[in-house]
Amino acid sequence: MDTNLALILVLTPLLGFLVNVFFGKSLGKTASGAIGTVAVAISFVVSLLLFNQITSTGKGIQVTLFDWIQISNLKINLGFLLDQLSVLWLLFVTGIGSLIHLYSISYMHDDENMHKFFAYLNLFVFFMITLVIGSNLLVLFIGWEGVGLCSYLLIGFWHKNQDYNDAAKKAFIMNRIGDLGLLIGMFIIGSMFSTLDYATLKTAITGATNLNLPLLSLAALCLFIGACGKSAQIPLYTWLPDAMAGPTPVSALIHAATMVTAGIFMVTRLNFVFDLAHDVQNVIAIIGAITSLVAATIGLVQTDIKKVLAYSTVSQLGLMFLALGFGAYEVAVFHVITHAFFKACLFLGSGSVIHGLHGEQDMRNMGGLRKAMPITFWTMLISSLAISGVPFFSGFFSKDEILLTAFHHSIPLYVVGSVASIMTAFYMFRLMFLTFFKEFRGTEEQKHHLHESGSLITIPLIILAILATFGGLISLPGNSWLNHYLAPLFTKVAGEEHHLGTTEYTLMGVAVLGGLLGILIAYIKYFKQDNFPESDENITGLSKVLYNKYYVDEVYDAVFVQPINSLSKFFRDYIETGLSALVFGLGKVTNEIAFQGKRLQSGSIGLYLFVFVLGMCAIISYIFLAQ
Amino acid sequence: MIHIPDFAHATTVQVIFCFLAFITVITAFLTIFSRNPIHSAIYLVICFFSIAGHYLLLNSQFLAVVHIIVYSGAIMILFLFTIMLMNLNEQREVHRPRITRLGAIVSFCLILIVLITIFINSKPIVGEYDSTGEDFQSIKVLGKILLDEYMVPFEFASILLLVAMIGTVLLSKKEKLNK
Amino acid sequence: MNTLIAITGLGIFCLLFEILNLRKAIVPFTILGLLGVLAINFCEFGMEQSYYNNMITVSKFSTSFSSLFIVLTIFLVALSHNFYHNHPTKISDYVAIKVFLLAGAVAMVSFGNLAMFFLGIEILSIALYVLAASDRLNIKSNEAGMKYFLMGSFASGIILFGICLIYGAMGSFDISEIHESALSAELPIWFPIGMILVVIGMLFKVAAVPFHFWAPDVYEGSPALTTALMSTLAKVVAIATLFKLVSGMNLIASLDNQDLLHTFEVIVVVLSIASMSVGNIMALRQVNVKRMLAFSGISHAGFMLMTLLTVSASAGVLLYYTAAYALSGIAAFSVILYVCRDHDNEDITNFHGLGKTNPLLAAILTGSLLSMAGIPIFSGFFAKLFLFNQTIQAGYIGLVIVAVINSIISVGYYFKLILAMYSKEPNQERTGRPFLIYATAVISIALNIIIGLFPSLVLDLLN
Amino acid sequence: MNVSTILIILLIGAFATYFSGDKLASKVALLFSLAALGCSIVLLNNYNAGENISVINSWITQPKISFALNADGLGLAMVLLTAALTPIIIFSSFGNEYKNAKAFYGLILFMAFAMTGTFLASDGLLYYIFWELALVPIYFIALIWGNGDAEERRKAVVKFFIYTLAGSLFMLTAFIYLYTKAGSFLIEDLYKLNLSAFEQFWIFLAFFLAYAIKIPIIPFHTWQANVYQKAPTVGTMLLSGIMLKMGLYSVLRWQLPLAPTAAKEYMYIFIALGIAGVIYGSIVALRQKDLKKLLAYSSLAHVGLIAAASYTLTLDGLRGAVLQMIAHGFVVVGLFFAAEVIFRRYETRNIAEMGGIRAQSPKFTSMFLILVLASVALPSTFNFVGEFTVLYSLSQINIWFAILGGTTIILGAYYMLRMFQHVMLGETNSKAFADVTLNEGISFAVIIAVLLFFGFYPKPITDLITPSLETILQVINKN
Amino acid sequence: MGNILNQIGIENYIFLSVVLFCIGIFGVLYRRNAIIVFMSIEIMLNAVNLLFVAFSTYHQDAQGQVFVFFSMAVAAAEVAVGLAILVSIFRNIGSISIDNLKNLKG
Repeated sequence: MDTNLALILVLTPLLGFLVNVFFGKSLGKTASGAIGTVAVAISFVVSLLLFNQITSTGKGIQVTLFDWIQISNLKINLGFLLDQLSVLWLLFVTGIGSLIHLYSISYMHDDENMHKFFAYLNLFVFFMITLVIGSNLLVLFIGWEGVGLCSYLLIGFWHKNQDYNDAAKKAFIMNRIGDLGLLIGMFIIGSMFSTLDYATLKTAITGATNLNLPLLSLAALCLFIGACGKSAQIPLYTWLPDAMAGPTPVSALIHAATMVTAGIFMVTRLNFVFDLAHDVQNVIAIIGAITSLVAATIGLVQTDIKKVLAYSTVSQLGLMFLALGFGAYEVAVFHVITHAFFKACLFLGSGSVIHGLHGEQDMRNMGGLRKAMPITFWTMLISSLAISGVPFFSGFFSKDEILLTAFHHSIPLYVVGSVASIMTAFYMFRLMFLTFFKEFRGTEEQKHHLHESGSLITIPLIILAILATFGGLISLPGNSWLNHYLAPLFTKVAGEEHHLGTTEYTLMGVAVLGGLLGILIAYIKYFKQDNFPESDENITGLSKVLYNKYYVDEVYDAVFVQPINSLSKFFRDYIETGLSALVFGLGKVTNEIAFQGKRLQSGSIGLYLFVFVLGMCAIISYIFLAQ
Repeated sequence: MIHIPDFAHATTVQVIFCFLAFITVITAFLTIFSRNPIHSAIYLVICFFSIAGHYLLLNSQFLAVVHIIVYSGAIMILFLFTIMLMNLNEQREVHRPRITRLGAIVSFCLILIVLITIFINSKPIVGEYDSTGEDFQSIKVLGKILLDEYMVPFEFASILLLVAMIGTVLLSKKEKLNK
Repeated sequence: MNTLIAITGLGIFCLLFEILNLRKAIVPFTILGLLGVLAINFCEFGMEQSYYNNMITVSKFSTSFSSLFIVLTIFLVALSHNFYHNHPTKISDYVAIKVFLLAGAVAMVSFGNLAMFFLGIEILSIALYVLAASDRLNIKSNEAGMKYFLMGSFASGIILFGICLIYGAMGSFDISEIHESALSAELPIWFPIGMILVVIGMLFKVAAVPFHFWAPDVYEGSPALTTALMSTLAKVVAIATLFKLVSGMNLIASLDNQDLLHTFEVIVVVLSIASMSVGNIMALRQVNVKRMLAFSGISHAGFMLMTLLTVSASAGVLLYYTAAYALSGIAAFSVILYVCRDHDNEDITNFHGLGKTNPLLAAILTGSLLSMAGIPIFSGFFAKLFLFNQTIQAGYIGLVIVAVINSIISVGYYFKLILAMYSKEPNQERTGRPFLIYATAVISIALNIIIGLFPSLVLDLLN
Repeated sequence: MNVSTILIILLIGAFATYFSGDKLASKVALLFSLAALGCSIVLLNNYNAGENISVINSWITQPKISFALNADGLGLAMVLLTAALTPIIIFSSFGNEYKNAKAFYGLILFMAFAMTGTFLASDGLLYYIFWELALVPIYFIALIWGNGDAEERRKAVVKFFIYTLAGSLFMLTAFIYLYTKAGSFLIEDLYKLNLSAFEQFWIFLAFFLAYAIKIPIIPFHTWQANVYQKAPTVGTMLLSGIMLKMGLYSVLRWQLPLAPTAAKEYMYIFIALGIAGVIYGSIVALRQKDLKKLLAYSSLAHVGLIAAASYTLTLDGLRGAVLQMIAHGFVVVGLFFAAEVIFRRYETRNIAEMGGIRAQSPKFTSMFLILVLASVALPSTFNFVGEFTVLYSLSQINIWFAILGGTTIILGAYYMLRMFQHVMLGETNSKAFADVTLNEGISFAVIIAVLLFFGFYPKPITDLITPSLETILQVINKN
Repeated sequence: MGNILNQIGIENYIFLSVVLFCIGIFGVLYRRNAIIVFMSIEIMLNAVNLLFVAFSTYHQDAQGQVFVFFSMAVAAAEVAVGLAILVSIFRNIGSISIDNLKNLKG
């Protein structure tokens, strides 16, 4: 029964993918969209069933299908583990997934390759589910790389534009750098414990007496590198903003709500490993904090609506890692969930805007859309409030918990996190003001066509806005359902809840004030003062640095890409030809000897006989006179 | 070691041997150095006669006679005939590079020195040369050996001559070309 | 002995046929006759016997090599039909000379007395001088004949001198007597010197470095069929005779007795390496196919010389090697004869596009070249294998490595010809499918492959 | 029924194809190759049922050489690879018109015959003979039916031939030397030898030269790219799909067990060489303008990794190497076929002249992409199974080997995706590109099916090869 | 009558022969006139013949002398064939200098 359920869960999206790939074109756009959506919806229903089962029994379900890879000391099954964590992830993956599928039916309706879009989305869901429910690291890795592939396919969905293809390629390769880390981490763990299975691993680690801690830390570090790649942390974050080249639903689903949280999932999954590696945890926290700050500063000046959201995503992910670094896995998970709601909503909203403006993404050419697109405006406003940490929206609770945790562990990191939060509030409302208020700054043509999007687009927005508002309820401070639910996963005392004392309330207040401050600045700057961002060439000073993302892409290009390319050229033009010439050279030398030899063969009998006699003398004298 | 003849007490045989050897070597050299092929041929004939003298000295009269007939007679006539036929008597050799001569002299010296050294180094033959007293080189004995023991080679030599004959004919025969 | 008599008789019959005006029957009759001789020869196999005061000694060695010679002669006579098409009046002479040459060859491997050896080698040589010069209006042929003659008689002189010294040491020309007294303690130095001189003379005949200079010039200048004869039959005869001289007169043991063996082996190794290397390297830049095969022959001589290091065990290997080499040579030359019949040279350009115009012949030439290069299933590979095996067992691993490097170089020029046949466009029409040439080519390459697949057939004859 | 049946089928097939005439040749060849495939599957069945399918007959008495074919799991796996790829390769060529097709297809079957023999032979000399025999057909295939400038092709092909022959002749010398020690060429007898470390070193080196050139391992690879580029695609497929596996297989079967001490002592050097090949090949592949050359260098990188794994002398390493050999065999054949499909339509292999194909031929794009992804070892493809095992085994030797070797998954993705982008994506190409035909599609589909199936379920192959690899390891570790 | 070698010594015959043989070699190398070269070869053969006879006396054995007959036969045959070739060359190029025979080389 469980096996069947798990298989239905996994295979339905795959089936959707196959149907769409092979028959999508002939089925027509609506049908293929419907198939895609239904496939994910079925998975969602199954997830609900499983959720029900888990909450009632409290035990995870282990499903083993068959042996997959055999290695001398470790045997890897293709199996699934359905426990609290995975089912939780399943719920929002398939849930938000269904919504975004629904949204896409309308959004992508004008695209000739719509069936492919749905095929890829389904494939993505398939891999994401595999990632989440895999019972060991290697099955996770299937999903891990699989979602990377889908990300590649979907970023480069409009394949005629080579810039988009470049972005897709970049995403894939950066992910792969992380994947190598993940693989190495797996190798170390595999050789240490002879298993990659979560359950066995957990018993092995918790039961072990004298662990090789440095080695385990190394493994944890490697795993974290993997997480960095997938969840866009420094130094591997640059792919995510570029990934906005893909259609907006993709950005919402993959690059905001689900795939990028895989790193957090993996770290949470292996919490028992990371708990033992304190140095690595510190590294995670620091990197998370820095990422969130850096991304937030860049987000301050971006003018592309999706870029702003992308940097916001990176920043939020950084916050989650900050939490992970302190061992507060449940906090990070909580933020993952709330973030999935409001960020998906924001992306879909921005998609709605872009859709309404026929592809315009530059906020400098927007403005005043509030009236034309009220539903979009309101849902986005709610989500912006949520992300800014305005009280009683979901983001308020989750972000606050992270900052609280940070405060308890490290004041500097708390400061960094808080600054990032303030900035978040600022740039989010900068976005809101630039987009929805004032007068429309686009062309007349666009203005003429302004309209609210269709119901297939607005319904998901509304649902997500509701979730963004009330999502915080699952883990209220002091009475957290989530913490209890996740407790069986963690070795440490399940979610040491912060007692709500004065400090906590003070900090809450500071956070709220910070958020409001950000909003206020944005209000003054972009609503009151009627500023709006300069065109590209007029940006100067610090803004220019920020606008150009600290020139990180350029630095990477100069430090890694260009050297490899020139090395490649050097190898191709010199080493290869040199080696080749060496081999040919042997032949040439022999040939040259032959050429000289031909001159000795002069045709003169005298010479021939002379050599004859000399040879004879040499032989005779060597044999008889040598002694 | 080289057995140096004691000239003061040289026996007749020794004197004859030295004389003949001298003639042989000198005429052989002259054969090579003569500009005129006819002269060369004449010197060669003298050389052959001196060799026949050696044969006589070694008491093999039949062989000496045959030698004179074959070499001085047949072969030399063949040479002379050819020289006449080609009208070569006054032909000067065209440019003969010094390097060739040098090479020839070097190899001559070399091979001579090597061979002589080896034979000098070899164990000398000591004691008397045995003389069985039996007749071993009269025509009678030779005939017996040649036609009895060495019958097969004798017959086989005929094939050799046959081949040479066919060959010579083949090389000189004119034919109608029916191309 | 019967073989020798039969061959001689056959030669005389050839001459008679000319007189009786039965020219057309000469080639078929000779082939049939030679097949008969082959049968006679087979009957003698296994009978160790000596004839006429030990003038001829029939042994396994002599009969098996004789069979090889006879087979080769059959092929060469078969090829004569087309080759001498324009010389109807001379065909009997040509065929007769070849048959007598065979007689000389057989005498050289079955001699029991140095007189027979000397006469045999002279018959062979004189026949070859004549054949080399036989295209009398062609200056190249004349030159080839002259060069071969001059150097050949020079070498004969040295062989004769060697025989003389052997006689001086032994007082006999008889092989078995020499074999016995070769080990005596009071042996004068004349014997090894004489033997070395004889060996040098034979090295000239097999065209080993540094006595090889005649070979390319003579091969190039001679009529193609004569070149075929020289590069197959003559070379095989010479090396077999050399082997028989060294083994039959107990040279190795005798040298060992006098502490000269080591230096002799050094000489053999050096000459073998030199021959292989010079032959292969020089062949690289040749454009004339006959000349190229001459150098290839020199290198193969180098390979065959390796058998002299393991005289006691390698008779079978030598037989196998020579058979493989000669059969592939015959196959190659029959194709060359076909391709170059209307040309006055044998340049590689003549072979352009043969793969397209005559795929069968091209395949045969390819096969024979692959065999010479030592690519498996062709017997050339096994020949090299057995040879290397034998030599490594004797401890000369360095020599084998040099030989291996040489094999690699040799591929370079063998493949030049293959490339010309397959990757260039045909530059001429090639008409006519002369039966005898095709048959010879096919049969010889088939024999080559057969002894490749079943090496024991040949190898076990002498083991 | 024993393993010689496959050989007989292929050999008869080669001749039958040649005599069937130009028109029928391709079909006859396909038929016989399928027969060989069927036969090998039946044999696999029999083998699994415990039947003895080996052959041993004495062939040459002095020196003692036997006609010995032994099919253990490893050998059978490689035979199956050959038997499965040959029909695919033949079938993939149906879209081309070849001059003198009878000879062409005959040579292909003959080559399959020789390669199968190499995988089966258990007598050193027989093995060597098959090894060399495989070289001759590919020489002619590349020479006569190749493409590009004739003079350059000639140069490249001759270089290839001489180079590989050079290597293998040293191997022959080593074999003969072993024979003088063992008195037999049979592999069991050779395994029993106890050679001194010095002897082993030289023998190891002689074998290494042969295999390093064939595989190829840097710096002996210079023949590869040119030959791959110049050969007709069928030839390239044969070379890259099967022939270079001959080298890798031989490392496992012959080189390591015959010189175990040397193998252990110099292990690190050879692993490092293999890994250097990975990095070097990947980097050079980045800047290739010719599609087939790029694939050639990618192949260099992949086999470098396999070779490195083979030299680890661990069960994982050997097993991973074999798995990866098979996976790489399929994927590389598929990739070269994709290059050929493009060539059939555009008459070019220059990447710069391609691009924008995706819009015109979605099916082809998908298949090509799957192959590209398999080549970069995306999990769920067979290549991942192999690569994971290989990297794991390397990590057990030294973690740095795994890290450096693992760069292949980054660099591989880089050059493959870059290639894919420039070949397939971008603005729709002005030249029309017809989507894959049914025949082409079938070839792709079969390859992809194999890759995906074994990607999830490699157990049958693992079970097949593991016992024989264990035997080999026992020989290696006997003292 | 005793053995004549008692008065002369076999060594002297050997030396004489060697000198004569070397003169023959020298002639072959030194001269370019084919006829003279032939003559030099004859000198070489005669040197050997002389030694044969000396050895024959030394061993008191007739076989050496018999061999001289064969040697003579060979010499005669060689000269016949050689001169035939020479004549045909002379007819073609009008010269008998072996320096003119350099068409085949390389």
